[in-house]
Amino acid sequence: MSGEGDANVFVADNICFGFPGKRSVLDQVTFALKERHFHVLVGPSGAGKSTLLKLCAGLLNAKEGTFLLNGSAADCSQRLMQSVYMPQSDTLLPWRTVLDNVMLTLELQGKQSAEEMQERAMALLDSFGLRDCADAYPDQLSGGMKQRVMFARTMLKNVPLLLLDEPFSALDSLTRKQMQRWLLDVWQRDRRTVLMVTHDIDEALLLADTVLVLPSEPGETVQALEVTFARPRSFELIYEPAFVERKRLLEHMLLGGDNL
Amino acid sequence: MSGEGDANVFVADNICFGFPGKRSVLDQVTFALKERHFHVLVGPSGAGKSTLLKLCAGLLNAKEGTFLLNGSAADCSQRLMQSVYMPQSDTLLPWRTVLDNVMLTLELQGKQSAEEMQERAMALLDSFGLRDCADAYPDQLSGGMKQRVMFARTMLKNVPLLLLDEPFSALDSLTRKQMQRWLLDVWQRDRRTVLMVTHDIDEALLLADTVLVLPSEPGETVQALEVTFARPRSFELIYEPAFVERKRLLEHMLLGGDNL
Amino acid sequence: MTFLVLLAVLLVWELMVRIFDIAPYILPPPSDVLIAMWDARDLWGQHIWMTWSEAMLGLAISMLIAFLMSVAMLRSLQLRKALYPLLIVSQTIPLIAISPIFIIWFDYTIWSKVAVAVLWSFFPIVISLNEGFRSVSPERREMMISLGASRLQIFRLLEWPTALPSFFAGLKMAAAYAVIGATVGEWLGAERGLGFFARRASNNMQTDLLFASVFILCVMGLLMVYAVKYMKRGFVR
Amino acid sequence: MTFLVLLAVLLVWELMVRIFDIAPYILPPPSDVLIAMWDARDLWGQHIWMTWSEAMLGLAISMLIAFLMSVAMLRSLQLRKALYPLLIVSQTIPLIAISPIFIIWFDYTIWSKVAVAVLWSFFPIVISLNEGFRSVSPERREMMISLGASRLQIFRLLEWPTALPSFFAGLKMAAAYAVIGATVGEWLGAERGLGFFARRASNNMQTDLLFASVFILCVMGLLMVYAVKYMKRGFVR
Amino acid sequence: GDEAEQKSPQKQKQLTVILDWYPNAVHSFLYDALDKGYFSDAGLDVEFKPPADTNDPLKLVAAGKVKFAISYQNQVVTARSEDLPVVSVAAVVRQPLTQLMTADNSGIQRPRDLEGRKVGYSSIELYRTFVEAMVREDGGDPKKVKFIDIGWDLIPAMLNKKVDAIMGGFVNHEKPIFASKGMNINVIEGKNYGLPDYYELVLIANEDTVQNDRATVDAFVKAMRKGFTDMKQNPQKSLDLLLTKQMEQFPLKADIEKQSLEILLPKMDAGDQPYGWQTLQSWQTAADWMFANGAIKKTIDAQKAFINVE
Ligand SMILES: Nc1ncnc2c1ncn2[C@@H]1O[C@H](COP(=O)(O)OP(=O)(O)OP(=O)(O)O)[C@@H](O)[C@H]1O
Ligand SMILES: Nc1ncnc2c1ncn2[C@@H]1O[C@H](COP(=O)(O)OP(=O)(O)OP(=O)(O)O)[C@@H](O)[C@H]1O
Ligand SMILES: [Mg+2]
Ligand SMILES: [Mg+2]
Repeated sequence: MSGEGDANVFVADNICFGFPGKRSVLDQVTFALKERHFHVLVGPSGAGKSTLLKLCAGLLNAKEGTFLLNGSAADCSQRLMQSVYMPQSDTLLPWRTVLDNVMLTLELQGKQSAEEMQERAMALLDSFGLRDCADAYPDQLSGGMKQRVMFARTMLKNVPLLLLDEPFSALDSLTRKQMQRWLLDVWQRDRRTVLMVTHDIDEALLLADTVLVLPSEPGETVQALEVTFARPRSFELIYEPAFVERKRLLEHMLLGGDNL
Repeated sequence: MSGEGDANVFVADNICFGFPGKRSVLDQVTFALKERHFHVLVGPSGAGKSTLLKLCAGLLNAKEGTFLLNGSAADCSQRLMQSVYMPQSDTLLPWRTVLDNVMLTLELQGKQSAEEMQERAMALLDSFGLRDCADAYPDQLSGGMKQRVMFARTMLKNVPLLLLDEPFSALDSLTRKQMQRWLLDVWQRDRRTVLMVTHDIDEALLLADTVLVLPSEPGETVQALEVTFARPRSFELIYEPAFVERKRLLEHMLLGGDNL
Repeated sequence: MTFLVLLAVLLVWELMVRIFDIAPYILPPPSDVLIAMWDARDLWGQHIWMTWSEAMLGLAISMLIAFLMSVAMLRSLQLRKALYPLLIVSQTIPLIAISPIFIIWFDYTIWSKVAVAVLWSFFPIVISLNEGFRSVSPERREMMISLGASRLQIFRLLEWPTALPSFFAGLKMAAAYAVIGATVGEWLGAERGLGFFARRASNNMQTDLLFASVFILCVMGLLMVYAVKYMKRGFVR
Repeated sequence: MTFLVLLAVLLVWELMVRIFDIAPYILPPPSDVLIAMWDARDLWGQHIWMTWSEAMLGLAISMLIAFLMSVAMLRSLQLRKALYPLLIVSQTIPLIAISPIFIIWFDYTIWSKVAVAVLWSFFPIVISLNEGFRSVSPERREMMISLGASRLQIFRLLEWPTALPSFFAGLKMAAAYAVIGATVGEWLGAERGLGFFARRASNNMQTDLLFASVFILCVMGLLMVYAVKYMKRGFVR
Repeated sequence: GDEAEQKSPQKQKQLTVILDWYPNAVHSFLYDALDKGYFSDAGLDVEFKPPADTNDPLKLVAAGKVKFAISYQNQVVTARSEDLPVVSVAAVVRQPLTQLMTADNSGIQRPRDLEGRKVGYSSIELYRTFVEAMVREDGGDPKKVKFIDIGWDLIPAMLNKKVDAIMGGFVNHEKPIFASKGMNINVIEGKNYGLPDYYELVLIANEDTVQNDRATVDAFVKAMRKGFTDMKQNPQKSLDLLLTKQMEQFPLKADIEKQSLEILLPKMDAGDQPYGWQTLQSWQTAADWMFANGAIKKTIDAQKAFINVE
């Protein structure tokens, strides 16, 4: 985890944001994403994690502060171009089959022929274990499968920054583990910069190079916890004392030092 | 965890179920719930956990097999009377305030005066840390708070068997831990029999006396894992080697011996 | 806003009539209409009151009928399948065929006009209410059952509140239809009402008076629709 | 099912007429109506074709207008606020006031009837479509934007498909209204069509023929509504 | 004798009369009679009602729902041929009011000029039959005339030259209105081209009423007659009465109604005979003509279609 990979590819500098007519949600949020690193964002519910991701994605405009992409300020449209955001809720289009839902990304780019698109989408579905349900409609899928399809759709946008809002929250532990492993595999292959929200501490520590802790009260600083376990990581890692120790540390950071 | 508390208060005996026009979901499912014990049901997504809970709650009729309540066969209406089911999804009524949503349970019983109901509901909200948002509407709450309100509403039905379908799945880890702790507290106070579905292995082991593992394929047997850590349990438990060992065992049961 | 838009429409109309020199017996300029309206100021009261009463009674009865029908349709799929074609048929029967029946049943009383208003306005309410009832989530229903709710309680506490926004959406349409329905009903023989007035004005080619009654009808329709909108605020969050 | 229900209604009607000895010039028994319909079998073709054409053209134009209006209302809150009162007003204007204008614009061609059919049928489509467009979830929109969708793509791939079920719900109502609208339109001047025929039969005291044309109108309305339902299956999952 | 018996107000017989149209000049004598108490003197508590847009009045009389209605001789013939039990008890207007109207400057002077032109008529098939017969009588080819049923918008259709002639307008109502809008109208009278000189408006009752409640029919027609006599003597007074009464509901135009009444009076007056007197010849001619021209499918017994009140 050193060398060229350590450059700050994306920086949020003193970002402030509040919804109209509401008190501030994010206040002077500052953090940096390192190139090709896996970042996990944790924080209490309502802390503004989703809001922060939308800001990074260029879907919202920060009230104050700047975003830097590769060192230069990036406005909304630049951020939109260079990143992809996967929302927290179910955003599959119910009138499209799984294959068509995944192909949506390619359709929107509109550079490829139908066959090419289909091929690429099928290949991805395959690696997600979704080949069999390519022709199914979303309402025929379990919550877990839906999330996987959404994930596939997002991955197809070929951008350096992935912003994932709790992609695995609807998965059962089995599939979740498979997906975590798969994500690690894929990510290790092309190493895009990832900022992912999760509520699962095991997941955070298993996947992350850096865990960012968003404070519950706007104004406090974002804390970062480096996770230096060697990659590739095995799932047995979570049973090791070093991991358990990190977990205790992170949970205490999250709970603000107070042990409940 | 011994003595009178070990009687089988609720038994599912060879339960079979399938939705009309679909292949069987549950096949010959057999398990027993011990009086005043905390049971956690885990299993892959789509295994039929929610369906099983609805069957136990008397919301669905088993195709084959019988349910026994305190040793005698219990039909749907008897199960409905003696248990309460809390669905997986958001079932708050958006046009009612938090207080009114919680009071719904008491209203449906219809035995109390409005003041009494209000008092009881407020007391419960208080112990859930929801006093401040008693007059808020569900759409003004975070996902976590919603789940807590739903939980409160369910708890107010005074029956011996609680059937909880992933009550904490929408909570962030902080609130989740608070809620787990709170649930343990409440449960230790009145010790109702609980059958709760979860995807979180830590949560399962922390809360349960018995973890039931529902197999992914209908027909295989439901495995039970006794969890014998002393109560009251501290949250530091999860960092202890004995706990980590149990966790490894349970995860391997879930994954069917295959370590991914 | 509404007021400004309508004002703008009147202005454009006035200009169009003057620029293209449209004959006043076809489309009088709004200024003429307003003058005619003012000249006949003593007359409007009774006509407005009559049409208003017909429309309101019609709307009330429509709500009742629509409520009963859609509850029946909610309770039984068979009934829904049976009632649905009758609903459509009720909307494709020309008044000319049933007007003698209405008069025989309701005589020359207000009720024959109310009946027409009902015929015109109950349909959108049934359709919307039916859709509203069908949007109740099965999970919520399960929750209610498990908490021990009776069928009536499920209706009162879950199904009805869920359908309420749809109900108001249908009611808004129905409010407009009740007004025009009452007006048309007045052609069944009436001595009062804005439809009666409009028809007489038309027959006597007093186009300014005709449009004066049309203005009032439009305002009445708008008021009713906005009243429903306002009412909705009190009921639906 | 529909067929059985209608058959049952006809049977009850026949019995009622016979039991209560209702005069055939008020309400003829269905048997008489069917006989009259059969006797006039050579006449129906042209009238059905005419009314059918008017209704279909009206419905097509209604869809177009409703589409344009609701897209405009989707794009701009200002426009929605401006158009909404005009929509309501359009439904409260009695035909009697605008029929001379329609005749001047469209003469006695098919288009004056089509115009009336449009006036009657575009309203429910606009209302439903508008509601459909407003039900697009913000998360889906964000997802589309983040995946790089243009405004047009968002409309084509997200907003329009989301609104489609509502569109068809509105279209179903509109289909019934287009038929009755065309019929009423024929009273503005026509030499053909079921509305024309009904009025003619009524003036000739041929109540059985009047109801024969009503039967055909009802069947036409039902066919159109069921056609919409069937079409919907092809478009909406 | 009858009258004296029925004078006590307790025994007033309530009855509804449906007019042929909203109250206008032609009804002046009825309101006159009402105002002067001729009906209540005869023991009748009369209420006048405007009609529905259709032929509902005829049907309602036939169904026994109302006692009397003002209808049209032709419609009575049609109704009787369709077995509706209605009988005419008085001729209210003795000559046709519905006449073929063309614009003065249209160049149409006689029926055959209509060849190749557009004739609008008001939904009543008989009007079309009338015009066809007139054209034929005048040596033209009715097939070359283009007919359009123009519903209720007769005047706008003419004013905007959407049609070249209209059939269905009344000489006492539409004609003065045309004049007031600045259009001079040429009226081509049907009787000059072979049409029967029928009664435009008649008072009708149910067959049952005529047979079993003749006293009421007689009482009503006699009271009506008194009203007509008064109106004939002082038309302006009768008209003013009507206009003031109508003022509460709808402001009729006095000048139009005045012209209307002037045209109507000679067409209502039965001359030597009592007002409302009908002749078998008129009914026979109308029925024969209609049957011959296909306006009714089966002929009627003209004798049974009317009665006269002495
Ligand atoms: N569209 C919106 N309009 C107004 N307020 C909003 C909107 N979206 C979110 N909020 C508010 O902003 C705050 C942050 O919300 P956000 O969804 O970003 O939290 P989160 O950390 O993602 O929570 P969770 O873990 O539950 O997903 C909350 O208080 C929420 O109520
Ligand atoms: N109402 C229904 N009609 C038809 N099939 C259903 C219905 N509800 C559930 N199923 C099917 O039954 C199976 C079991 O569903 P169930 O919801 O019980 O699974 P689960 O174990 O609770 O999954 P999860 O962990 O995702 O909640 C699934 O294959 C599902 O598709
Ligand atoms: Mg979030
Ligand atoms: Mg489930």
